[in-house]
Formats: sequence, structure tokens, C-alpha cells
Amino acid sequence: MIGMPTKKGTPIVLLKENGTRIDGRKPDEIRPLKISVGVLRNADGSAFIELGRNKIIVAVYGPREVHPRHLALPDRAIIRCRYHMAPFSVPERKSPAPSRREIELSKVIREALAPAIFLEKFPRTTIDIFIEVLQADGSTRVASITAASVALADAGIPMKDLVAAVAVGKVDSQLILDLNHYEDQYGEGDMPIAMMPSLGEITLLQADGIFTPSEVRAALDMAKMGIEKIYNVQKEALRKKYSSLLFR
Amino acid sequence: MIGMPTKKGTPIVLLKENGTRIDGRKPDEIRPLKISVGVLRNADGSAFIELGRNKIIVAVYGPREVHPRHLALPDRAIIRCRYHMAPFSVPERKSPAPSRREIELSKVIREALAPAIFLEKFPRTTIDIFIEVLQADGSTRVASITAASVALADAGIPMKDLVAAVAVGKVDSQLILDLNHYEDQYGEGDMPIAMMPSLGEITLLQADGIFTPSEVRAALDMAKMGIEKIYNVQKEALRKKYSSLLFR
Amino acid sequence: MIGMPTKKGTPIVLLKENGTRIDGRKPDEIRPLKISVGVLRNADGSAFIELGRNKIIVAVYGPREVHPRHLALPDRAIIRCRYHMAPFSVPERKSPAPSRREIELSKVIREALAPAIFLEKFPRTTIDIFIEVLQADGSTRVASITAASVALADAGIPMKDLVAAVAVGKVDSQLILDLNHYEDQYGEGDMPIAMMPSLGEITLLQADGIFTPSEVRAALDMAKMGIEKIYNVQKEALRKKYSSLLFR
Amino acid sequence: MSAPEKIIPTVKKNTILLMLEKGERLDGRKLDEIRKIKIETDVIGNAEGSAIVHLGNTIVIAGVKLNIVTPYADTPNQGVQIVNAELIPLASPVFEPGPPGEDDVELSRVIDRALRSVKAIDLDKLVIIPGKKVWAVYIDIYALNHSGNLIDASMLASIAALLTAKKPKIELVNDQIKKLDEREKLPITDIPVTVTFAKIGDKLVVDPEYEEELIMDARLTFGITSNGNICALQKGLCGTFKPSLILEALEIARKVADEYRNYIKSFIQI
Amino acid sequence: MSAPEKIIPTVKKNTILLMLEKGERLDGRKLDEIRKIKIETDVIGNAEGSAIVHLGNTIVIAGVKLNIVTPYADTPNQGVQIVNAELIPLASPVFEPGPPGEDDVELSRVIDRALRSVKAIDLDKLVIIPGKKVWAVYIDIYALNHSGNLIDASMLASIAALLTAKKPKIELVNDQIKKLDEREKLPITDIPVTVTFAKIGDKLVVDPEYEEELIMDARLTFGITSNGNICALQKGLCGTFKPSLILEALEIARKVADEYRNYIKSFIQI
Amino acid sequence: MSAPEKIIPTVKKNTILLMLEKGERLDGRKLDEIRKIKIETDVIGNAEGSAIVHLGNTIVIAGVKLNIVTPYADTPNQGVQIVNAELIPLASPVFEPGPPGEDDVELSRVIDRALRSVKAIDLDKLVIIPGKKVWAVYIDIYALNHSGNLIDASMLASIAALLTAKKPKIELVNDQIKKLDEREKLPITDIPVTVTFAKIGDKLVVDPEYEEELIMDARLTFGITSNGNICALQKGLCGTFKPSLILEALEIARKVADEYRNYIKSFIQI
Repeated sequence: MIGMPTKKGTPIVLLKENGTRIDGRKPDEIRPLKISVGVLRNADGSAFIELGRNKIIVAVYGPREVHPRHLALPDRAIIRCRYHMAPFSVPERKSPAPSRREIELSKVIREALAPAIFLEKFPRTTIDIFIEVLQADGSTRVASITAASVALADAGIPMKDLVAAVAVGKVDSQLILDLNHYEDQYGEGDMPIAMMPSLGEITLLQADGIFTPSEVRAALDMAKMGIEKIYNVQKEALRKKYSSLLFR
Repeated sequence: MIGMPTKKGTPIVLLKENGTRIDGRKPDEIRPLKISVGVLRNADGSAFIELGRNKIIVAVYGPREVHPRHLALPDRAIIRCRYHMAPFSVPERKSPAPSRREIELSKVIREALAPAIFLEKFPRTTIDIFIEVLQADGSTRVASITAASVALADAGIPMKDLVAAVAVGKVDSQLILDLNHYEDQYGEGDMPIAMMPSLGEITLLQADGIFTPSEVRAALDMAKMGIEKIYNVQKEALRKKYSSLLFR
Repeated sequence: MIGMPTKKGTPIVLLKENGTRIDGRKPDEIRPLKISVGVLRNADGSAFIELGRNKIIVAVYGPREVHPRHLALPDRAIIRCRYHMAPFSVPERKSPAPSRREIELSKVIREALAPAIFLEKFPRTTIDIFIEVLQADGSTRVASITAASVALADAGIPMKDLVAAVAVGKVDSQLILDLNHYEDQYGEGDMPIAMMPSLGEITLLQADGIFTPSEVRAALDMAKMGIEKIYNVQKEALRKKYSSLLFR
Repeated sequence: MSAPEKIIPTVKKNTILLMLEKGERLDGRKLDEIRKIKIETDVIGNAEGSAIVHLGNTIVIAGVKLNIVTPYADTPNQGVQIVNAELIPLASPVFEPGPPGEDDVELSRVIDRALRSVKAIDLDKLVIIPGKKVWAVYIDIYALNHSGNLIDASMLASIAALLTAKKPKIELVNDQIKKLDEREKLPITDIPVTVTFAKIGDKLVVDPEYEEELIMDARLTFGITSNGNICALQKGLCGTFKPSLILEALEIARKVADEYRNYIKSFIQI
Repeated sequence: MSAPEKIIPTVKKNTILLMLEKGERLDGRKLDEIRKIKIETDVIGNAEGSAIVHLGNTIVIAGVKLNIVTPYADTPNQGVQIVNAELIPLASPVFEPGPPGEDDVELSRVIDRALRSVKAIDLDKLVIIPGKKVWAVYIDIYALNHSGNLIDASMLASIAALLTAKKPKIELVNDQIKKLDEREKLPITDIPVTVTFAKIGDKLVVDPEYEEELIMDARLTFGITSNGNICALQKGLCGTFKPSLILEALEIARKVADEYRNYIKSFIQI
Repeated sequence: MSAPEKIIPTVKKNTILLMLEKGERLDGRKLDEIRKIKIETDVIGNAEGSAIVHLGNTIVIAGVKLNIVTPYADTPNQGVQIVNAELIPLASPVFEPGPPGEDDVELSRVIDRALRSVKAIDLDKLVIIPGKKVWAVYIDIYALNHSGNLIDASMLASIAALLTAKKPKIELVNDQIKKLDEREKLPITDIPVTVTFAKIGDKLVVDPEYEEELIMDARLTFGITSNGNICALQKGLCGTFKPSLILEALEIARKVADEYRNYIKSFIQI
């Protein structure tokens, strides 16, 4: 199917009367977040992120030689990015072949990470970013960016800043931070945002659903707040280099 | 499906008792024909042809560098040709992926145009011909050739002659000129023919359906007559360079 | 479908009370075997094998230049192998596109033949082996290896030894030699084995089904016996260069 | 693709940059000014709906085809919407033959989301037999001449084709579907448009020309509904945006959206 | 594909051209003479029909397989005919591995049209349950040795396989299809053949050898029915034909067609 | 894939060879000693079964998904088993992006055969409506870090995921299938494992490390059932084996299989 996953009209209560969400969070609360660094021996850099029930692993290889060579650029490194969902990562088994959604996300994730990297330092090389979503629970693209940025740092690639990302959603006409699978599936909107937090620059911005102009403004603010928190976890993870791939 | 479109046995009256055809034409009458030249800014040459309800646009790029380079020939230009039908060009939506029919037609159209071009003047280059059928109404391959030839001239590519093309069909055991969608679908035969009119050389010849030897002879004569008319429209179009892409 | 062909539970008598098989053979008897050499003019070497109802043709081209060149190795020849079943070779028409089974078999057949070839004598070249199964009757991979080895010799490629191959099967808990289509489909196991007979070296070994350790030992012995017989037919075929492609 | 085509001469690049500093553009437009638009509809008789859009020198055609299909298992009571865009080499020397790449896919999906978010096509009204048979609406988009800003041109062509599409009426006789000769409009509930900016240095220009796209650092697209809300956002390329710049762009986008929509209304009886 | 294989030495080329001037060919044939033909049928027991054709040193095998399928929506009361030809690298150093290219597709489609035009397979007689179940006839063609003129060899192999194919008889019990052990011939109504010429300079040679194909300017194929009518035409390559030359070729083709057909009849009890 | 990654320095190669002569290995293991194993199951909540296996530094994850499907025509009364392994470039610099190649396919098929031969999944028990609806068991295998011996690691991950998978119970109401909340184990009848050797010169080492694989002449894999029988054999690469060496390896493999199985039992309540 082309396009976004269909949103059923099923009447699910995503926001309770007391203002808490389906998983008990407050509207501006992000899910438990854990980032492990250097979890894969072969990769030059790697990270494993658990955001809520999301489990995503990222490997970075490079800077290394480009094959085929004609893709290389004389004045800077190229970035290649593959975002892929394991067939078992979602409730209904997904075909392992890349979907149109995965093709688009590979592109926007690459474009979200590139601004942070000093590409001109590594002419004629490639930096390859491989993202495997092992379990999907909503907001996988932003969690992938968050983890990939840490993996790039783990690979020792010089960066202007980390890139941290979060999605703002909308349920019952109210903005929520870091939407989960149900809020994505049955909610009214999804606005994934990535930033270089120290520089205050947005590197990824997408949206579906309906947002009023003032909601866009509020969403950017809310995202910034969430991104600060995520940024701190990233930095902490890189400091501690906690590198376990244990799942529990 | 492999092979030609199936011809239904539906009893449709393609030739009336007074000898006129389903669209009122006489047997040897071609449909209204309009060719606009230079309709696309980016292309080095372009043409838009309306033959009956056919609407086909052709762009020519080149002579230009060949990528990948190993395809280039040391002593002459290569020609690449892509004939494609837009999904909405036919009554039942067509998949956008190239069908076996489109693959064959790309080949025979290329071979119908090549003889007219002084390829040896542009060694190591490619001349690319892109044909997009926006609306199909029978005889699309010959209309494509007629338009492509004009687009090649518009690109300033030196040619021995234009290539003009028409299909001869057969309904109720009688030959007809320039068969339309219904005559193609329900008729008894289809013989597309392309010529370099001044040189009297045939560059494309195909047929399905049944023709007696004398019908082949008559069909070649009939085609020649039609091609003369089309040739005049081509030359007129190139003279006037009427370049509108208005559809009505 | 991924994986081996499903084995139906249908109660078919594969071994009669007197110990003979469904086609009247004794357990350790191979089917009638005929190998013709040099049956194709274009190929540098070729062979046509009839093993029971199997009809398989093999062409060898090379050593020749590698395209694309970057696949070439500086110190030895590469081998490329394509095992393919014609759509009409099996009771239910097979799609002409290569199946996962054909991809795996192309690999193991290549690896079964490579040890016999003095690859280091032809650096920067390729030896291409094309196998077309025209009729399949069980044990096609081993018959393909047997024929390909003869085709390589026919091409004048220097070899340490021929490679001869046979499958050992298991029906009613008894080992059988050279299993046919029914014994493959409804039997309890299939162990294809290829050897360089003079050198006593195994170059292909696979199995599905269940074998006890002592059955493995017995199967290797039985295979060796069968391979000796096949080896003799190979050598005889190369001596006589009987090169007919007549089917009867 | 011949490499030279994608590179802009340094002199021209500098000219563009200098002019932008003064709030000027190569083709004389203001930074927030869109190009002239021409829309023709019902251009393809074999399509249920069609439109060809000239946005300056950019030309895009969109065709709407309708099929009766089985609905998706997870939306048994909704019609199906499929958007397919192809960047064919006819339209530009920078497009290569071959199966759709990531740019084609991104374009398709942005248009798809903008339509879907605002339920521009009321899919609930496209059910024939609930759970069994629904209408599928295919929107196929082909660029014919790429002179910049294919997203906005594709969106305009898509919505124009949808607004003018005609669906055969249906009669159900014992669960047998019979298409009638009579035709009716598709249930279109909104006229979303997209407004795309190129960010060049720290400047934003709306509806970028091809040469502006060649030197832009980033691209930013807003999908805007009839009442001025946002129904899609898409940042492209490797540049970045301050949040404040996005909010500025949003205000401009809402004004430009009305201009786009006025063009649509000037060509189409709605 | 190793490039040398496709190039013919200039000396040999000149020899061919000089001989042609005198009405002679490399292999001693006259210009309108076909090579020796050998046909074996029923060579593949797993196929419902099969034939291997030797046309000089060209070898082609064709297999006919039958399946029960749902008919196409637009021909509910007709069987299905599918022709698939593959130019596998086994047959010639000039064929490359990989999915079928334009040459494979053209070959398939010329054979398909020649059969379909004259209704060689009476598809109307292959209906089992109208609108629901029909026979599909698959004709799969594989070149085994390419020594020129694959089209005619493929056509001969296809029609020989069709003429000798056996279809299981069918019994319908409460709309359940039961295949019987008894078998019958396919409903074959005509024996079309193709006759292919190579145009070299201004000469036409029939049934070209591979080396003649290497230097030919154009190719011309006639499909000819049993009563001498034309059921297919296909010009190939970048050369051209005067109309008069086509008419001359046509007359030769009708004579050659009879020779081809006599070969078929000498090998097959019809 | 950058070429250097696949080449081992001559010095290191010689070291490995010299040590092997003395019965020693680079990482201190004996020739017939496997690496440390860690198995975690139920790691993917969205999968019906899942396991991540660390075999030394090799990491593989396997997920089991269940779908209700129509059975294959030739096995109407059996469930469906599908194994899919992908060697993704995340796991090693020697794996390239793109569709599965011959190595991926071989890995999938060896695992599939080892399971299928011993009927590890009792497919007869996965029928819901005979001939119409059965369970399909998908086993998807992804290497995360390739440090040698992916076959054994993949087999361990697959069987661990199968052993711990939970299938929804089913209720049939008027031929309508209703999934219940209650869950039950899959019908797993055996715990096959594979044991893989690298042949380096004339030595065999079990559970090879990546550097040993780089210099191995051949690979040999045994599938071993719970009672020590063989359920799969697969020789890989271009080296050869004397029959006697295969029988020696077989005896070692049966012992090692028990060690593998003990690891499984130490991590999974069976």
C-alpha cells in the first residue's frame, strides 16, 4: 500500500478525563528511554535504543571507501542510510523487502543526520548508517535518528552536535509528546522533529494529520523540551558507554 | 499477459453499409492530426501529437554523453528509446511498470527511427527518445514514431528524412487506414508501417491478423498514401513551430 | 515457497516385499545412464545426460574474459554456474524466474566442481557453466554435476579428476541408491554426494531427512560404489565422444 | 544523467545570492511570489479525472482512475487512495530511466499525506459493499517539464483532477455491481494545496525555480487546508531551519496557499 | 558476453558480400534455400507437448504445459495462450544471464502473434466452465544452440509441440473438475510457420546463418498460414526496405513456408 | 564491501595454521570446543516468539510470526513453515545492501531443512480448517554481528524462538475463525541443532570464529536431532573431504550437539 498506515475509526480512549494517556503518561512526558553504546563489535560505531517498547539497533561503518567508486565525491564524504523494519517488529508480519515507507524514511533520516557531520573532512569516502527496527512502537523514525546520532559519535566521526529527535502527536485535539503505537495509529496527527539541540537547528520536520498554526508553534516548543531530555540521555550514554545488548 | 490484447468476438459494426467507419471516416481517411513542436523547455527537441483521441508527447535529449560510458560506441551515436503508457491513458488503469508490450515497442520504434539519423556524426554520444502516451486511441506506436521524428528534427539532429508512420487495418475484410481503438480491438488485422517518405524506404513493418498477399500489396499502397499526408503535417508543424501544449 | 518440496504423507509403496523398488531396481542399482559429449556447437564444451527420465544439458564457456571486469581475480579463474529448470521440466509448470532452490543449487554445484579445476592456470578469466534441466526425475543436482564435469573436460579445461555424483535415499528405513522422483517426493531422506573418484575426495555433501550415524556411514559407502559406475560412464563418454542430441 | 546538467555555474550562483540579499530573484519575482499558473482539466478522456498544470515552465499532468477493489483488511469500510508519482526522464535531463527512486517515492507520499490528512477524498463514501467492494482512487502524477517545485505543481494537478473527476453511479442488484451511464462527482471535502520554499543561505523563496533548487540548502513544504490549517509538513535536503524561521514560513505559506487556491477556483467550477 | 564473439572479421565479411553478389552463400546454399531440418516430438514426458528442432546447427526446444486457470476478465469464454521465450547463455556466447531483455520479449511476442492471428489454438474450445475455468496453454521456448534464425526455429518447435500435445479429458461433476486418464489432442486449427530473411546490402537471404545475421542490415519475418496468407510481419534492426522488396520477399516466403510445412509433416503424423 | 575486510594478513594466517598444528586456536579454545553462549527469549513483544543468541561475539536474532493462510495445494492438511534469513550490512562490513544473495538463501534453506526433516514443527497440528485454513509459521533470522558460524547461531535462535513461541487459541464458529486471548505453545516435537566445522588444511575446528572462516578451505554442517540422528548435511566452499573425515566429524558433532542443547535447556524452561 502506498501512503501512511490507515487510521481506523475505532473509538479508543487515548486521553483520559484526568489528562493521562493510554499508557499513563502526562501529555508532555516522554517514554522511558535507554541508549546503549558500542553494542556491536564489527561496526565502527553502534547504538541500541529502547524508547517505550521500541527496540532499534544502529550500526555505523565509515568513513570508508565507496563502492562503486563513481559514487564518491571529490570534496566530501557521502552518507548512505538504510532504515529497515524486521518482519517480526510489527503485529502483522511485514515483508522483508523494503517498502515505499522505508525508502522515504531512509531518505529523510539521512537528511536529518547529514547536517551534523563534518562531511568535508572525509572526501571520497562514505559513511554508512544501517538501522534495524527490531520492535516498533510508534515514533520509530525519530528514535532511529536519536540512536544513529549516538552511533555516529561512537564511531568517532566529528560532529557539530548530536541530533536528537522526538515526535509530537495530537489526540482529542490536544498535543502530546512522543506518541506511541496506539497514539500514532488512532490519533489525529504526528509531527516528527529532529534538532541539533545546542545549535537550535531543526534537521527533520514532517507531519501528517491536521495542526492549526498555533498548534505548530506549540508543537515546536514541546518538541524542543522533549529533545532536551533526549539529548541528555544521549550524552549520558556516550559518557558511560553502557554497551549491553541485553534486552531486559 | 503476454501477447497482443485479446480481441473480443463482440458483434460491433465497424463498417456501415454506406462504407463509412465507426467514427464516420472513409476507409482511406486518416483521423484529424495535429502536431505541436518544441512544447517542452528542458528537452533538446520535443513534439506533441494528437491523432484522433491519441495524445502523445515526445522528448529528445542529445546527442549527449553516455552513462554508463561502456555503452558508448567509438564510431557513432547510440539511440535509446523508451515508449511508455501513462496509467491513465487507457480505459482500465495500467500498471506504471513497463509491460512486455512496451518493451517490444520501445525496440521497434528505436529501429524505425535510427535509419533516418546520421549517427556517425556523433560518435561516443547517445540520443535519447522518451515517449509518453497520455491518451491511447489505437495506433499509438505509429503516432509515436511520427511525433518522435519531428522531435528529433526539433532537436537539430541531422536526418536523411523524416519518418512518418501509419497503421493499416482490416475490418469486414476491407482495408482501412489509420485504425482507431475500436478498429484495433475488434477488427481483423493491424499493420503498422513507418517510412522515410522522400526516400521511399520502410523503416517499421509489423502485422497481426490475417492478410492475403494482395492485401499486403494494397496495404503498402494505402499506407504510402496516408504517410504522405502525415509527412505534410510534420513538415508544416516544423515550419510553423506551433508549440502549445494546450489540449483543446 | 521457501524450503524443500513438501513430502506428502500419501501411502505409496516405494519398496516391495521382494526388495525391489517402484521402478523395479534393486536398492543399490542406479538407473540407466547415458552421457553424450560435445552436443552443442557454440559452447566450448557440452554434455547431455540422461539418468532415468532426467534430461539435462550443460554448456561450458571459457576460460574467457570476465565482464564486468572487477569480478576478475588476479591469481586464478572464477567459476560462474547457473542451474535452471525449464518450465516444462516438471509436472506442474515452473515459473521461468530463478527460485530460491535454483539459487542454492547453483552455488553448491559450483562448489562441487571448483575443486577439480586447476583455476590458477587461468588468472583473470571466468569459466561459465550453464545447466538446463529439460526434464526432472529426481537427483537433478547430482546428474547436473556429473554432466557438467564431462562438459568441462570436453572444453579442454585441465582437471585433477572428473567429478561424479549420485544421491543416496532412504525408503522404508532402507538405503537406496540414485533416488528417482517418487523416491525423492515420498521417501524419508535424500543425501546427494559428489566425489572426485580417483582422489577419493567428496566435493558435495548435502542431506535432508533423517539418517542415523551408521546410515551415514553406509550411505557414503553406497554412494562411492554408485559413483564408480558413473565415473566409468563419464570416461567412456569422453573416449567415444558420442555427441548426439537425439532424445530416443 | 549527464553531470553538467546538475551543476550551476559559479557566476550564476553568485548572481542569485546577491539578488536575494536585495530581495530580488532571477526571474523578477519577489521572494514570496509564485509563478503564473495555467490549469486545464478533463484533458484525458480515458481518465475519470485529469489535469495539466503549468506552474511557470514546470508542467505536471495528473490522472485519476477508478477501480472497484476489495478493501484493505484493516479498513473494510473505506475506499482506497493510491498516489503514484514518477519523475520520468522526459521531463528533465537529471531524471534517469528505471524504477522509481527515493525522490519519486517521497513526492508520492507527500501528496498522499496532504490529501489523506484532511480526508480530501471522503473514503467513507466510497464503499460499495461494506467489507467487500470499494472504490479505489488512483492518482497518477507525471512531470512533463521540470523547472522547479514539482511538489506544488503535483499537488495542484492532483486536486484539480480530483475536483473534476466523474465517477459512474452504481446499482446493486442481488450483490451484483452494475455501473450506470450516469456519472457523479467524487466526494471531495477540501482543497488542500502545498506551498514549498527553498532555503538559500538564510533566505526563503517560495515556489522555487529549477536554478534556485540547484543551490538551495533545504526545502520546506507545507500542506495547507482550505481553512488555513496544516495538513502536511516535509523538510527536504541537508540544510536546517531555526524554529522561528519555520513559523515565519508558515505565515507566508498560508497566504500563498490562498493564491494557489484562487488559481484553482479561477480554472475550475467548484 | 565477450565482445569478440559479436564481431565478424572483415575478410570473412567481404567474402560473404562477394559471394552474395554471385548468388552464393558461405555454406553453399542458394539465397532462398533453407537449412536441413530435424524435428523430434514428445521428447519431454513431463510436458503435455514438446519438440526439439534442429535447423542447421540451430537447436531450439519448445514445451507445452497446460494448467486450469481463471480466464481473463475481458475474454471470459476463451482459453489462455502464453508464449515465453528465453535466450539463455547456454545457447550462445552473445546471450547474457539475467532476466529476459528486449530480444527475448520480441521473439516471444512474434511467435505469440503468429499463433494468435490465425487462431492456431482454438481458444474457444478450451473453456471448461464459462467465465470461471479455462485451460491455459503455456508455450516455453528455449534456444539450446544459436546458429542463426531463432525465430523460424522457435516457430517450428512451438507448432510441432502444439500439434503433438495431449490434453487430459475433463469430467465435470457438480462443478468439480475431474481430470481423466484419457487424453486428446489440442484443438489446433492451422499450421502457421514463419519465414525470416536477412537483408545484406540489397540482397535477401532466407533462413540466415549466424554469420549472416552478424552482417545483416535488417531482418524481415513473415508469418504464413497453411493457405498462404500472412499472419504476422516483423521487421527488425535498423535497415530499411523498399515496398517492392517486401513484396518480392513475400512471394519467396510463401514458397519457403511450404517447405517448412513439408518438413513438419514429414516428422509429425497430423 | 571494502575489499580489505575480507583479507587476513599473512602473518595472522600463519599463526593460526601453526597453532592448529599444535591443536590450539587463537582464542584459546580446543579444536572441538564451542564458544560461550547466551540466549534471551521473548525479547520482541510483537513477535509470537523471539530469541537473541550470542555465540561468542556472533549475535543473531530470530523472530517467529504466525499468520492464518490457505495451505499449499499439494499439502492441504499441513501448516506452512517459512524460513527467511538476511545477512544485513549492519552485521558485518562484508555484507552488502540489496536483495538476498546466494549466501542468504543457503542459510535460510539449511535451517529450513534441519527443522523440516525432523518435523520439529508438527505441521499436521497447525491445520484450522482442513484444505482451507492453516497456520503459517514464519521464522525470520537477522544476524546483528557476524563473528563467525552464523549457521549454528541462526539455528539456535530459531529453535529457541520456536520453543518459547505462543500461539493464540482458536475457536471455530460456523467456519468463522475467532482468535482467543488464551495462548498455547507451538507443537514443537524435537530440538534440532546444527554443528558446523571449518576445515583448515587437514584440521577440523568446530564453531569457527570469523578469522578462521576467512582461511578455511571448506565448511561442513551437521543437523543433529535430539536423539543424535542426522537431520541435515551441508558442505560449503570449494574444499573437499575424505569420507573418513566426515565420519570423524560426525562423532564430534553429536557430542557438540548435546552441548548446544544443554545451553538451550539452561536458558529455556522446556
